[in-house]
Amino acid sequence: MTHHRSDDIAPGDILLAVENVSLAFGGVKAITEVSFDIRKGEIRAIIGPNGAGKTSMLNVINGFYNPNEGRITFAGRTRPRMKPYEAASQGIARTFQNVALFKGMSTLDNIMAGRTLKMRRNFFWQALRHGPALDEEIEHRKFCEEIIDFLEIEHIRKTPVGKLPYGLQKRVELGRALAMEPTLLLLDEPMAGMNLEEKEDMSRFVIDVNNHYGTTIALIEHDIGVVMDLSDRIVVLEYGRKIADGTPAEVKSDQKVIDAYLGVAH
Amino acid sequence: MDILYKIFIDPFMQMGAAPDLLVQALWEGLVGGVLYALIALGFVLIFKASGVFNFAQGIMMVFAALTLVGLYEWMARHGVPAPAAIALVLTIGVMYVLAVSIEKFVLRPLVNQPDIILFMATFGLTFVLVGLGELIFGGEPKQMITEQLWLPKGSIDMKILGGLVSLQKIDIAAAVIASAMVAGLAVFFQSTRIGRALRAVADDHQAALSVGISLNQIWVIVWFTAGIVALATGIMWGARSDVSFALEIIALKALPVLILGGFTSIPGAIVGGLIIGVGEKLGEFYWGPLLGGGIESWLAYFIALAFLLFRPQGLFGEKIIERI
Amino acid sequence: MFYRETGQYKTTYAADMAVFPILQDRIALGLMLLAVAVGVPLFAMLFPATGNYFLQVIMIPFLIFALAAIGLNILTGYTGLMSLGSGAFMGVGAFACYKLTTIFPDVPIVIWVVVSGVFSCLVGVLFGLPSLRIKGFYLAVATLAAQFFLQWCFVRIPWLFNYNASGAIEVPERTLFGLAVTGANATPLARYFVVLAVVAGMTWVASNLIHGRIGRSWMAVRDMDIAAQLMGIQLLPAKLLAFAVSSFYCGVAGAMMVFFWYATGAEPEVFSIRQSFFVLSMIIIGGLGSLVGSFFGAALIYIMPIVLGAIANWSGAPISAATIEHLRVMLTGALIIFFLIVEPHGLARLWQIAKQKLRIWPFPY
Amino acid sequence: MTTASEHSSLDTFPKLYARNAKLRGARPALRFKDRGIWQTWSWAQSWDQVRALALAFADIGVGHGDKVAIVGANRPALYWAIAAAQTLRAVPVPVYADAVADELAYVLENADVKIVVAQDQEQVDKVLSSAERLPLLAHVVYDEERGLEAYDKARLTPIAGMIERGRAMLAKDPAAAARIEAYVAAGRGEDVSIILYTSGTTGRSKGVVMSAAGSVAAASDTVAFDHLSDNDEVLAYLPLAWVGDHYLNYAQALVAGFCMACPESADTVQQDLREIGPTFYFAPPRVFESLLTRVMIRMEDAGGLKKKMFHHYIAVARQWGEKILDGKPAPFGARLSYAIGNLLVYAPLKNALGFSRIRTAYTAGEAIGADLFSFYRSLGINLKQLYGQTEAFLYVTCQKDGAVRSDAVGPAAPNVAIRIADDGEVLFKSPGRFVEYYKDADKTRETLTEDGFVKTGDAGFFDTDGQLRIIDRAKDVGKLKSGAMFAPKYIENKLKFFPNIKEAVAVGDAKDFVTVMINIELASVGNWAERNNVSYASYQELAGHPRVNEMIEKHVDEVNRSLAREPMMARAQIARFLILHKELDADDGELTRTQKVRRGFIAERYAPLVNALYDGSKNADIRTEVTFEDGRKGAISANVRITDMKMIAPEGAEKAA
Repeated sequence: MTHHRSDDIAPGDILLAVENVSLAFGGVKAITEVSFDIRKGEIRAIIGPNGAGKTSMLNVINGFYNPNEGRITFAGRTRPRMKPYEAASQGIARTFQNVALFKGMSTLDNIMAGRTLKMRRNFFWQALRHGPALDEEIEHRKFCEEIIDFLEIEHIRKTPVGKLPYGLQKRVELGRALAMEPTLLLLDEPMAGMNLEEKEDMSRFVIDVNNHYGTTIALIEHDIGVVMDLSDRIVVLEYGRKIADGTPAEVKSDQKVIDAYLGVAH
Repeated sequence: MDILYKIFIDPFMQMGAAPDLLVQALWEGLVGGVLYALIALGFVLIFKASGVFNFAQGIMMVFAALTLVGLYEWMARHGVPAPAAIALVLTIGVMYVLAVSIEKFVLRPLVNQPDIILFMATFGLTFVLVGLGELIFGGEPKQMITEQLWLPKGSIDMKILGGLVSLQKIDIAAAVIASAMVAGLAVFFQSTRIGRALRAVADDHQAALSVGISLNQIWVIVWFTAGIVALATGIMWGARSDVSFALEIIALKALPVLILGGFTSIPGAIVGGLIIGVGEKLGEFYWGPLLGGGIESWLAYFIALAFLLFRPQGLFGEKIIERI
Repeated sequence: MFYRETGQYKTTYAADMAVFPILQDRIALGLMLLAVAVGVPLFAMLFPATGNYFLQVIMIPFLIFALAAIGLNILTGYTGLMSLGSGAFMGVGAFACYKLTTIFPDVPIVIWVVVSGVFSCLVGVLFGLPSLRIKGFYLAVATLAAQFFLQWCFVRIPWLFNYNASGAIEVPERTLFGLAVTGANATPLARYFVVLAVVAGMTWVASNLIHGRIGRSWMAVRDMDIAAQLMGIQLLPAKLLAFAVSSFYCGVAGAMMVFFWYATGAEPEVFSIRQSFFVLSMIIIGGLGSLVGSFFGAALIYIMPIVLGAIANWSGAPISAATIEHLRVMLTGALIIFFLIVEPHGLARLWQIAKQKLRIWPFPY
Repeated sequence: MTTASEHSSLDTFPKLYARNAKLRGARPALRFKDRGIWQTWSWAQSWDQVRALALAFADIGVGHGDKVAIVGANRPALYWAIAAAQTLRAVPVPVYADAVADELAYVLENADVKIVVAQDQEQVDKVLSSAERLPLLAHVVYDEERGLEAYDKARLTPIAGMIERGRAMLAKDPAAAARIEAYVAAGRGEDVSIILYTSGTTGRSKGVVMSAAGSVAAASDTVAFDHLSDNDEVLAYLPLAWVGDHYLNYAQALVAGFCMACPESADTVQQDLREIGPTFYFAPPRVFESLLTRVMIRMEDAGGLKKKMFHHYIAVARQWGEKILDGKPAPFGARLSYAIGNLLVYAPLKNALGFSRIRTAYTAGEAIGADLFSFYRSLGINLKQLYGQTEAFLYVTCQKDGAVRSDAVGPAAPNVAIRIADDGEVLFKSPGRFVEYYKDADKTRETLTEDGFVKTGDAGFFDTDGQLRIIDRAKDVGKLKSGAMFAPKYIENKLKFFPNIKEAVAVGDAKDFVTVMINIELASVGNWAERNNVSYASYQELAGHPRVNEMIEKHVDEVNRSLAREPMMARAQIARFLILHKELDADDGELTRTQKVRRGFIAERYAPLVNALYDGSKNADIRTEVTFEDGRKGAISANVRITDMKMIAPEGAEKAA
């Protein structure tokens, strides 16, 4: 599949920089002065016990929450406030902890929805659904079919996602995110509630996405084993603070981490 | 320029010029507000307990009032002694039957359906009650049996601020009864077992079951209570105007009240009711003429709407933090 | 059972993405169109008495209500925005059309019908603005503001009804290709053809919108607005567009209701909140988020009572028209509840299920 | 279709390809369900692909006589590879995609393969894993990139890329096109067209060498016989390496110019079949059988009324369907109710199965049960039998429309000569007759008679109406100690006609009596178990269940009765049987890739059971190695029950008495 990228960041360079970001709901502090970066082309994991502020971190990155302090630089642009759809248009896609698919639509339509930003035909053509509008529709359908083939979900192409088993829904959601041709892909517990086999499949897909599309991936995951295998570097959060940051090996041997997390049975 | 004057200066000049009229307007507004609040109360009760947005609350009020009057007239015609009292009792009975059948035929089959579906159902319920009411009692307006129910008639005129302010006795009664009712409900909720159960249901159904009351019972109770409230409201409104399906439209005014007060807060309903009542009255009184009158038909909604844009969660509703 | 899908394979995406990918469906649709465009008119010409009654009392209003239902369905069914104001938006269309055609009598009425849709579209967008901050029931209430305010305008602004003493719209006679299509002299057949053409065309457009990018973003907003935003869908534009299209359809329906159904005139009362409820109940029973459902709903809610009335009269039972009317209302309510219980997704879903059964016949699944 | 004059000039497949591209360039040649739609190539486009690929092949040194192995599922690219190889007068060697690495390696080695065209990562891995055994292997060409990104691309080339390169050549210099024409023109009828490896029922598989002219001639005959034209359409779902696919789809398509559709994947075949709706269809009996089983199971869950209607009209069909199909007289009433049945049941059913458009369907490879056979025919499907062999390039006999029976395989196919040897073995001589077994002169000599007839190894005889009846493998036909004739296959087939029995292995040659080992059909028995709330966790548990045993016992008894009715077989009734604890599996070498039981192998693998069957014991312990999908090995052990049967007195005897 051909991939067009606008940003000129070389692989290995910093794609996203989070600089002492803090976030609070009313009085409750969700994130406190956390800083880390994500390099182009890497698989970056964010781990930590429940309520460590992992999901909040993702929500800050894709503009769903706005940090009370600190700044976020993405693709060289530092932004004060940003709306989620702006994050989307800058190439940040994301999946959710508890699948957030469009229940009333088919697998294909869900993935097609991921192409919305790339579709240009105006209302008039849409109303006719002929000529340019149809051509555009077809062109994007082709793109989505590549993803469907890639994720091996041909057999459920036209099934309403509501009817699908959980594991497949997660896969469709990944497909929907991929349809956006993201520069940065945020995965919130992509393997939560999956059996071993499904986890293996999903990890394979995550790696393939990273290889095949060169997509930078930041993921939250509870299964330590999976995280260690998948990711190039890991950030560890606890109570909204960063307690460690480094390669799987480094993190594994970090005493604070062991106490805070690995020590505790999950 | 002139129009701006008319809108922003003139009305207040008038208020200053004739404070007695202002008092009069405020009073009427307050009473109207109290009654709005009562209807809203019915919504809140049901919404708290069963999460159902009961669109039929308004028509329940009309239906109750019609039943009362209808029964009374029938018995009066057949020379039954003390028809009013009996009619009142019977009507309460009818409201109970209504509550039971709603629970049995509407809520129970639709349990665990999304809110929107339940809302639609109460919407259907509205049609049923309208049809039924018109079928039994006919479409034409009826006189509320005010004095038969020992409600005062006439008005008290008093000299205030160099003008005559006349308070309809019925309005005073309405205010009193309404407050009594609210107080009663408050007590009911705070200090009775069932009341606590109802509050529990509002937050989570398991909790309610642990109190040892089945959901179905609770729903019956709630809808019955709402029915009583509807009846009272119906009597009051009926006494002020006639008893007719036009009231249904008035009852819809309870919706803006809810928006102000929030769907789940009883005090909210009351405060909201008063705000709407007063605001509407003043608007009608001082600004209405500018627009050729009749603006009370929509003013309430606009007040609520304007308000909503600043506090989407209402007066007393707590801030919604969207979690993903 | 009647489906023969074997051999109906798709070699192009265009064919695969067609609205009716199955041959038998296309045939059925064709026959249906043939019936309403040729069959019904023929019938009306052969038996003018019953025929005209049928057109005037059944077909014309049915089509108009179906159009209004489609409009509301786009807003409530596809975008998930509750509205209780559709009656008023129909009114805007009607009054706009009235003003336009009385100010510019020479412009073909059909054009004004469409343009009047544009007016109600603008009003709709205006009242749609709050939908950014307000959701669910709150929004439903907000739309009531529109309903009552507009209703008030219809009554209080005499300019709207050209200061007629009656306070009502008095439909002037207008011709199309030299044939009277509105006013007292317009034959039901002439009016039927106009209505049919407009409704068919607009249904086609609606289905195009729904099956494309726009429809998907509407449904995305409906199903999971948070995710929709992260897809790059901006909520306000999407919602406003839904409001615009929806009230455009309602407006056109309203205009046609006055000009091609009542044909002579209409009171503002026509566009009261009851009308809103009426249309809303159509899409509930027909099926939220389904075009064909809009037609089913219109048919059931509007035609069923007429049939009942007819039966009552025909049976000669001593039932007054009023009683029938009351029964009708009750029945409508009962039906709504009944359908919500048996199939919350309305007739459209039942239709789907039946179709599926036929496709896999003789197998049960 | 193809006139005699054409025959002489069009004696290779590339020539036919070129002709089709010229004659019917715009008509569809290949379809492939991919990316959600049926991607389609016209004959002209398809031929362009082939030419391009041929040039690219030539580029990497493929030439006359080189062997090009094709491993994978039915994909246009792989069919193009076959044609491209043939264009260069190289020899395509298709290999079964489900062959385990070792089997694959054997074939590649034995065939001196120079280039392998593999479908995907899975196949590529298999090839590379045994690369050191293949000194001649120069290149591996693959179709699907997925998962191969990280591989060392030195000897690994994407087929798409090659086709691109070829197209470029064709585009920029006209000489390239001319070169192709030269290659095609150079093609000779006696060229080796393809080497098909038979999954031999015994021992290693051998490469059957086909000549170009022979193949074309054979295909032309059957195309004419079944009136196939370029309006026909087939679904190419049979194993690419099997003669059936190469003949029925590839060869006949080229001759008749019809369109060949490739399914999206193995598990969507049913769906794809339904979409395409082929007009010419082949399936081995077991496919029809499992299909019927599934139909009946699904109908079990239908509503009472519908079920009644279904069975009523199926009954009607069984009574009149075949007569009406064969144009025999039937009363008006019957025709009427059949017409209604067709509206309510047959047509929808055929539609649901994807059989609506079938003009001609064949089944072969195994004997087919009369009920099963007539079920499909009674629906109005023109299902016929043929008898064929790889060595014949398929057709030996085939049934004419209207003259169809379940217990015979029809008269000799066009231009085929058949002779029954004294020992009852069937011999034939056909246009498509194979040239030799690759690098195995002895075997070739064994198989051919000096006057050029092929020994089929099957025992059979011609029936009164001139149709051939196959009893069994000639070498398998044995004698009991009593001297009674023992035809294991014959008995096994009778058993297998019961839906509940999947496989059966009969033993008895040179023994006192006949015994069988039985595999139950999980689908139908499982369904039965559910309805009779018999709970089970595994195949093994179900197979061991006493009530299942009773059920099978009844079936065996029925078989004995029917045997008793046949003078030749009456004395070879089943004395004892057991139900195997595991399903016979090709991965364990118990079945051939075409799902034929390898009796000899099984006999030694299950020796303990066989002994138990004859030493009179009531049950026996067995422990067997098994291979799982992913290639891991494991062992399962079980204790199986042995049941004694009572013999039925031969009917003849009764009559005599």
